[in-house]
Amino acid sequence: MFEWVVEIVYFLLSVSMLLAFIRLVKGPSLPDRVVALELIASIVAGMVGVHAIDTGVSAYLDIAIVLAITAFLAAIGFARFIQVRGMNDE
Amino acid sequence: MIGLLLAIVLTACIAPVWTHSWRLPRALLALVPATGFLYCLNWWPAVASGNPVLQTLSWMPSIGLSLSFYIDGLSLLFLLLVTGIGSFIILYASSYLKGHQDEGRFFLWLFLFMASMLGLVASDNLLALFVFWELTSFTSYMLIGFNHESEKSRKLALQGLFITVGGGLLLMTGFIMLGSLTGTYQLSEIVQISISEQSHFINAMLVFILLGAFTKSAQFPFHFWLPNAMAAPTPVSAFLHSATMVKAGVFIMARLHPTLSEQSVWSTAQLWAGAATMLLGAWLAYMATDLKKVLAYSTVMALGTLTLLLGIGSEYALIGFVSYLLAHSLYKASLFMLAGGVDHSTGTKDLLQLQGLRATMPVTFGLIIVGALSLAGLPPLFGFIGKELLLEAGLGVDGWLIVVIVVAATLVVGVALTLIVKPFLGQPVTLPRPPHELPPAMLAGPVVLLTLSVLFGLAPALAEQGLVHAAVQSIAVSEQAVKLKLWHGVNTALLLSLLSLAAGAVLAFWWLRSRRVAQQLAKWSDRIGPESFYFRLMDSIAAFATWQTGAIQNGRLGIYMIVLLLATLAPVAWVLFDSVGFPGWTFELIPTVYECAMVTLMLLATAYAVRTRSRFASIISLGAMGFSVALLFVHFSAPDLGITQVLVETLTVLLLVIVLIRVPGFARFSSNAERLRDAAVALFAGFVLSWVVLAALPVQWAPTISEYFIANSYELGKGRNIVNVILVDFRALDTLGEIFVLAIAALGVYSMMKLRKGADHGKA
Amino acid sequence: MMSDILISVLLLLAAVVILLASIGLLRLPDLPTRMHATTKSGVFAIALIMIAVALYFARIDITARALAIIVFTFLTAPIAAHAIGRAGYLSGVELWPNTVRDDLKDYYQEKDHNNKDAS
Amino acid sequence: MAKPKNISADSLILRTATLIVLPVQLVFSLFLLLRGHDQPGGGFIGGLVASGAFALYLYAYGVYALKQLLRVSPKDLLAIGLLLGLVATIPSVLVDQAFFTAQWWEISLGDNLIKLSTVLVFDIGVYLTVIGTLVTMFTAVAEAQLEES
Amino acid sequence: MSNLVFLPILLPLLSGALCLASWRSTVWQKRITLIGSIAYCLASIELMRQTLDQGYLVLQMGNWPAPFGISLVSDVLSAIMIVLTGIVSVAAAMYSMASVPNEHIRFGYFPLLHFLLVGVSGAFLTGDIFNLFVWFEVMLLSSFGLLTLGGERSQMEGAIKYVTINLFSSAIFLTAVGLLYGMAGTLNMADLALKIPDADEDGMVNVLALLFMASFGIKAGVFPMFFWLPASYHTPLVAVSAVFAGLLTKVGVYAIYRVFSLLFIGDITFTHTLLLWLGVLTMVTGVFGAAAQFEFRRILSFHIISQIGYMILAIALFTPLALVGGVFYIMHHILVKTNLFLISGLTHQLTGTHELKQMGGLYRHRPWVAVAFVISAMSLAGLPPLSGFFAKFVVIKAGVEASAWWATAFALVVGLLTLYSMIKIWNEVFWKKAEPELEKQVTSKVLSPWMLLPVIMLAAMTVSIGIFGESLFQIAELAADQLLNRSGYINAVLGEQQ
Amino acid sequence: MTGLFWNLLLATCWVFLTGSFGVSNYFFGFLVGYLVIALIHKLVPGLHSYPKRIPRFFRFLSFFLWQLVLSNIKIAIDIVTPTWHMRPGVIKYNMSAKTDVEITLVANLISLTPGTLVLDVSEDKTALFVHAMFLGEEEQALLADLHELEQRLLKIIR
Amino acid sequence: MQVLMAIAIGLMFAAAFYMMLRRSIVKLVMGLIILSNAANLVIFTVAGMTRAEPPFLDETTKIASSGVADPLPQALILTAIVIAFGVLAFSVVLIHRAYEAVGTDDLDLMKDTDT
Ligand code: NA
Ligand code: NA
Repeated sequence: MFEWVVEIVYFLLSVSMLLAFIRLVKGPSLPDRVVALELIASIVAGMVGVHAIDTGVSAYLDIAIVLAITAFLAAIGFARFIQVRGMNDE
Repeated sequence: MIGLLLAIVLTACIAPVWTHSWRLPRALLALVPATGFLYCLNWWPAVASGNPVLQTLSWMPSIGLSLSFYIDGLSLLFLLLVTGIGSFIILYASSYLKGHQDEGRFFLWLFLFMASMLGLVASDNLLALFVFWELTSFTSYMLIGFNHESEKSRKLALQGLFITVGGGLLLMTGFIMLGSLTGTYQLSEIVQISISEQSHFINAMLVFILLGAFTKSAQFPFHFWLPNAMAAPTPVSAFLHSATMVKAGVFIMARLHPTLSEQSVWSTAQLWAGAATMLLGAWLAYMATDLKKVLAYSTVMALGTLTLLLGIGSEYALIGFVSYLLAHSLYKASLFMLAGGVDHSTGTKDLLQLQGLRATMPVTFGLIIVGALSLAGLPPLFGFIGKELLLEAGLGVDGWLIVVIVVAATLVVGVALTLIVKPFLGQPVTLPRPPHELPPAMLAGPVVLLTLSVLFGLAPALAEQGLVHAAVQSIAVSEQAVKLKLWHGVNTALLLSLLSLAAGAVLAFWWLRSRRVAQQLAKWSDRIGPESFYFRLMDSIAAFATWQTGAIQNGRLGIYMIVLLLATLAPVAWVLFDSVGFPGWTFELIPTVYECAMVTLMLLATAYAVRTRSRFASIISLGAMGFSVALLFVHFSAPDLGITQVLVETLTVLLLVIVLIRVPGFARFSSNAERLRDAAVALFAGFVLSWVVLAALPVQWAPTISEYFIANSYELGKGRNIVNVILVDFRALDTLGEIFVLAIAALGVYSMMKLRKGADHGKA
Repeated sequence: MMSDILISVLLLLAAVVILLASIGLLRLPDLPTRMHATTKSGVFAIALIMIAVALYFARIDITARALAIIVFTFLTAPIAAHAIGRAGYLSGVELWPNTVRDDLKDYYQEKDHNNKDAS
Repeated sequence: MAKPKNISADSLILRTATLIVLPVQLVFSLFLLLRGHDQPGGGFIGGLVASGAFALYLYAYGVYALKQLLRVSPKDLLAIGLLLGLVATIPSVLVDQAFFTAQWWEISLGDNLIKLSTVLVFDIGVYLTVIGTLVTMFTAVAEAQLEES
Repeated sequence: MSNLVFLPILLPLLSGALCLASWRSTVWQKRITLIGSIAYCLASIELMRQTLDQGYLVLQMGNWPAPFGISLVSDVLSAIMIVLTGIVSVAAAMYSMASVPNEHIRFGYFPLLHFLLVGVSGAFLTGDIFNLFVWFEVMLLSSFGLLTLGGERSQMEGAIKYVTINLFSSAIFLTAVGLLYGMAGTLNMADLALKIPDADEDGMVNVLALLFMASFGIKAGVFPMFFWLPASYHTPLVAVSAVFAGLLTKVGVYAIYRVFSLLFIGDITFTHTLLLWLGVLTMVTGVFGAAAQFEFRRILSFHIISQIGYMILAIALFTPLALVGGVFYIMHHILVKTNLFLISGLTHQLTGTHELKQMGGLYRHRPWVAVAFVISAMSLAGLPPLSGFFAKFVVIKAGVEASAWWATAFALVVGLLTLYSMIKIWNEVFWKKAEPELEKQVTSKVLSPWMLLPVIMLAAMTVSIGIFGESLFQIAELAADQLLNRSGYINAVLGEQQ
Repeated sequence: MTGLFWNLLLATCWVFLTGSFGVSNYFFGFLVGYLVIALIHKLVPGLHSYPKRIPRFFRFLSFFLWQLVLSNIKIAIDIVTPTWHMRPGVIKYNMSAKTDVEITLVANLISLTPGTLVLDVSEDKTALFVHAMFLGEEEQALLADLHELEQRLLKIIR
Repeated sequence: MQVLMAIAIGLMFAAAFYMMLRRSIVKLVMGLIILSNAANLVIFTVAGMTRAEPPFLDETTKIASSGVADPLPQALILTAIVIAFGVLAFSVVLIHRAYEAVGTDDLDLMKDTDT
């Protein structure tokens, strides 16, 4: 039963990721892209959790922990940049 | 022998101190070669009785190089000439260069040159001979370029060096081939062997050796460097032209005569080159108006003659060779010293200017007469004997040769008579400096050498028993019967000799009147002669170098990368195409939808990172790519990789952001065509690498060693995370290197950011 | 079995939440509204998945870890959201035209004005 | 809308939250370091997490505050890390084994057995080096840019 | 087990780390550097002694048996390279004492220098292909750091090319290692030698060979992949240039020697013929490149390329004599090239420029510098009896004996053109008359003994290699023997049971 | 007191993370926590005694989670329906939180609740600027909600 | 899967090389990032890909399951990732400084040292 659920969840998460990526591409502003990246990071963390269930290997959870406490740093970095330079790159 | 060499080298080394710090009389330095002369005379009895002296000192046995010496008649003749004439040259120079600021260096290089020449003629080992050969090229370069602050002087010195070293490289190749042919590098063994078989290998070898010898001995078409070597101070020219340097080429041909004379390539080439050089040298000598140039071209003529004689190779020829060599050394050294003296004294060496010196320089005049007559080959001088033998030998060959010889002889007679007549006779004229007689130190050499010239002419047996016979024996394959005589009776040779004298006198009479034509001809030949070829070659080297560097090292990184990519991957593609083929698709692991999605996302993110015009969009997109790679790692059982990838990704973004804040964004510099080209190259490279990976997938030559890690990770490494145990224990050295990589990167970043705008500190 | 169903439901729910978040991210008209969709839903979904993980393994250490993940996410996600939102706003991101009110704009303008007066 | 001027780039929320998150990150990084031998983690990963923590602090408080926080120069940290890494290679030589041969010492503490080893020392060296590296880089870049502006 | 093998890596690691730890004190860094480099030199000599004694010294790091752990192997070739590294490091250390500005020292000059030596030594000693990659990176990054230290415009421009191209090379290397592991399942080079089949069994062997050739070729500066070298070598501090010139490209050459004598010898007609032509093209393009230059260090840089060509030619011929020549060439080249760069520093110190056109008068005013230059330059041009002659002689002899006529012919021409460039320097820097202003400068400057001493030391070595070269020759012969006899290496690393 | 609290918290954290609940591990976690606090001790502002607050904490948690679910659903509905029901806007919220930690926690909680996002804090630290998705007519209700959330939180941490 | 990866790797390499051929220095850095990822993936792919069997030993039995993933390539990639990070950090700062020193981000204008 899990197999199916997990497959579906994988599928849905994959679709979500692609959608988020579309926003990343479309922008239009830099913060929009950063937000998309943050969502992708969240999805990755979720996927890792699903992996743990899928494989029964708890070690994967550590990746989720790492994501939880570091992935937001990228946003902080960009935020800094946006404040210094404005959100339009060029 | 080694002692002699060391003594001279030592003298060379102390010469600068001797002259500059101790300020001792320079003339005393001449005692060293004089002592060397006496030392060499020691060997005379043994050598004359047909027992060559052999000395051996190990040097580099692995490559067959030993510092061994083989002193037979030929060597001894040269040793005596070098030390003997060398002594007078030093004596002469001590006066000639008195007070010159670079006097010490001059003696340094002159003595080193002398030592090299001595080593060259005495070497038994071909390789050692070559070592000395190259040393003569180099030391003579330093001497020719003595007036190095003049650009012309530097240029001409380079010319001599370039040609002789170039020839030297060929000679080396020839020696290597000779060594592998005969199985030894010892001349004493090689001269016992006569190579008679024919092959391309041997022909190539002969050509190499001959080219080496021809360049050194200024044979046509390499003759032009020699007159240019006049840039050197007179003592050097005198030494270079008489007993050393240029004779080295002749020497090596004579040395190898017993071994190679049966090769028709060898003798024919010598015949032709010798004849051409002789004629050309004589002609140019007659055409020249610069006193030293005249002498230089006459040297070219003499070298051609010597080569020609070896090419003829008959009994007369060989004995003629040795006699001519000896005669030439004696008169040419003298003439040079005298001509240099005239130059020194009057401030000019232009024959057109010089006139009426008879009264002011009587001794010089007298000596010049003797020298010039020996050059012209008039009895009873030794030069006459050499010339007789030449004619005799020439008669032994085809008809055309004797014509050439007579024409050349005629021209030389014309030259010789001009040397006597033009500068010394007639009314005295105003010259750059008021002429005065030469000091004794400058006259001593000519006096002694020309005396010998007369002496050997009057009593040829003295020369024969002393030197010539033994020398001829070492050249000849068989015992030689010809004896040296001043008077052979009236024969064809004598008649031809008389003919040349008469015709030569006419030429000398015409000398002044022919000058305008001569200058015209000189200009014309400058344009098409081999020297202009040399200069064009040098120019084209420079031009080609500039073109090539501009084409290859063009400074454009994009082009570099294209070349690198194609150079790396095109051969790979060829091998794949040629011997691997396209692999079948292996689907042992069917990708799931999820995996496909991750790969797709990875590719999309990459593509967008490439396509976007915003560098921060690019960074973010690469972040997404990093996350999908991390997910792939996680999905395919590599959690540690996943964590690391995620962390590195995040920190990379942080770093990129903070650094790139101050760098402008992406700019589009390339045209569409360039982008298309780049895309094609990149796709080709990607395609090849894909192919490589695909082809590698099914290949498994051996099972992996990883079983060991899995089995022993806990047992021996005390850890359950096998990857970590590998990192910190099994392959800890990798990790050690890696943390140093990080530390280095940190240092690099630190210094780049912090050490800046410091003014130029001088990069020494 | 009960827990299996619960886990499945949680997972599916989480997936749907994230899917909605991504749709929202794509559809919503301006930066702040997009952030509403993503930040909280991401956190929420991760919480759901981690609860599922805790249930699945049913071991105290793993439950602790799952809890830690939830806590950490709750801790960090709003910081990021705040940072981006503030930076975006400060750098002048376009708001949706239908935005009804903007107190912050007034505040900034007033501050600008005051500062000019002061100097 | 024009970019407002005179608005501080610092955010109170970020600063305060950093104080809360930073210790958690550091503890977690140590945790990753120490149990990396058995579970995902290790010196690198731990060091990267700690570096992330310091980077956060840098972004929130600026480079001088970070230097004050660390007290030691990041280059010293780097040097200590490298030297620890090197030190780990040496003990084996003293007992006449090949360089880098792991040495284990077991210390019993009550009923608990604490395993100390050169491997651990090495991993700590890695950890410190990674931190030293990243902090050196970040502070260098940030300082240089501060000086510029 | 021989722990000695690790010392050439450990010592500079330690010196570097200690220098880093004492980054506040330039004096201590200098002390550590001098002591460290001398210790390295001594260790290298001991390593050579023991290697000659035992043939191979092997250390299984961490006591893990080969092929599972990382093996460090010192055969004669490695030991030669290590000794040369030791000599260069002492020379560079001494030269640095007086020539490197304090600012550079404060910003990591000495640690970077030591770490460069670490990378170089590691590459020479490792018996593991991935570990080789790691040492390459250590070396590369340190060279990046040294190259950019000082932050001048030219350095940055040069570094961008240097870095990009070398990173491309690293990526190819890493890819090749990955492929190799995927197919052979091992990383230990001795083990790989056993497991890689002949190329006619599997074309992938040649694919790998090509990838390694390209990667190492780039690092060695082989045609047409040398762009990075002339673009950058003339930009850093002279001491740095000298170390780069002496050691960096030679690591690439060494790797080619190692890999194309141990791993890829199954299809010599393909791989080594390719190498042959690469070698020829390298020497020709290099020497012409030099002919076009008028900047001291640029000329020297192009000559590095040209001489790499000779070394590649030697491995390509793959006869015992050729390998002897190649090894001898490497020995000679490292000493001479390092010295020429150091001399360029002296002349720069005296004249304030590296541009030949603006120099002059040094033969008259600085005869000893002139002598050192003449010795090194003529050695480079192959004038007997200096070291370069013997190196060139043996390679040419090997070419003749292998009937590689064209290659030999090119080698000869290149020798002559080398002379052309060296004379160009000689004419412009030494023989030409200095402008009055320059003359004043030249006569008034004082050269530090720290800078003169290594130059004289290296020049003396060049001369003595020529005069007392026989023993070196025998060592080169041993090295060549071992290279041709790979079972010795394999047995030494894996043990006799293999 | 504050130091002890943090120390214990970190130690607990450690124990949770390692997943091994022995005394020695707790002790070690204490040690690790001590080290970390030693590193940052100058920077952590005072915190009051904490044991009382556990029950409040759980009550608050359930409240918060409920809010979370509700507003998630609200946003979800808006996202999937084709037309927008939302009336977004930035509103100034005068808070009662005083210290930096209080402000931060309040702000974070508000940000975590779907539909509200803190954009900035006024410089005098009295007000938050909150971006709300459903502002429109419900302005007062929203402010009330925010207030309740804040009060519940402050009761725990004060 | 490995086939898919092989194709993807080729495309990644192509993207990396394309970026490295651009004249803008910033793109160069992006190219390097992609390049190192592609190289890592080569190792990962060629050495064999295994689903759901991470290379850990069981907590109690200390034995790995039979189909466990090959740990060695993972260790290699880990090393490569970290090295690539160091290199990248250096390169980023380098281009920053090059831009400052030369005053352009056009690589084709940075050829003083060659010609
Ligand atoms: Na495979
Ligand atoms: Na809606």
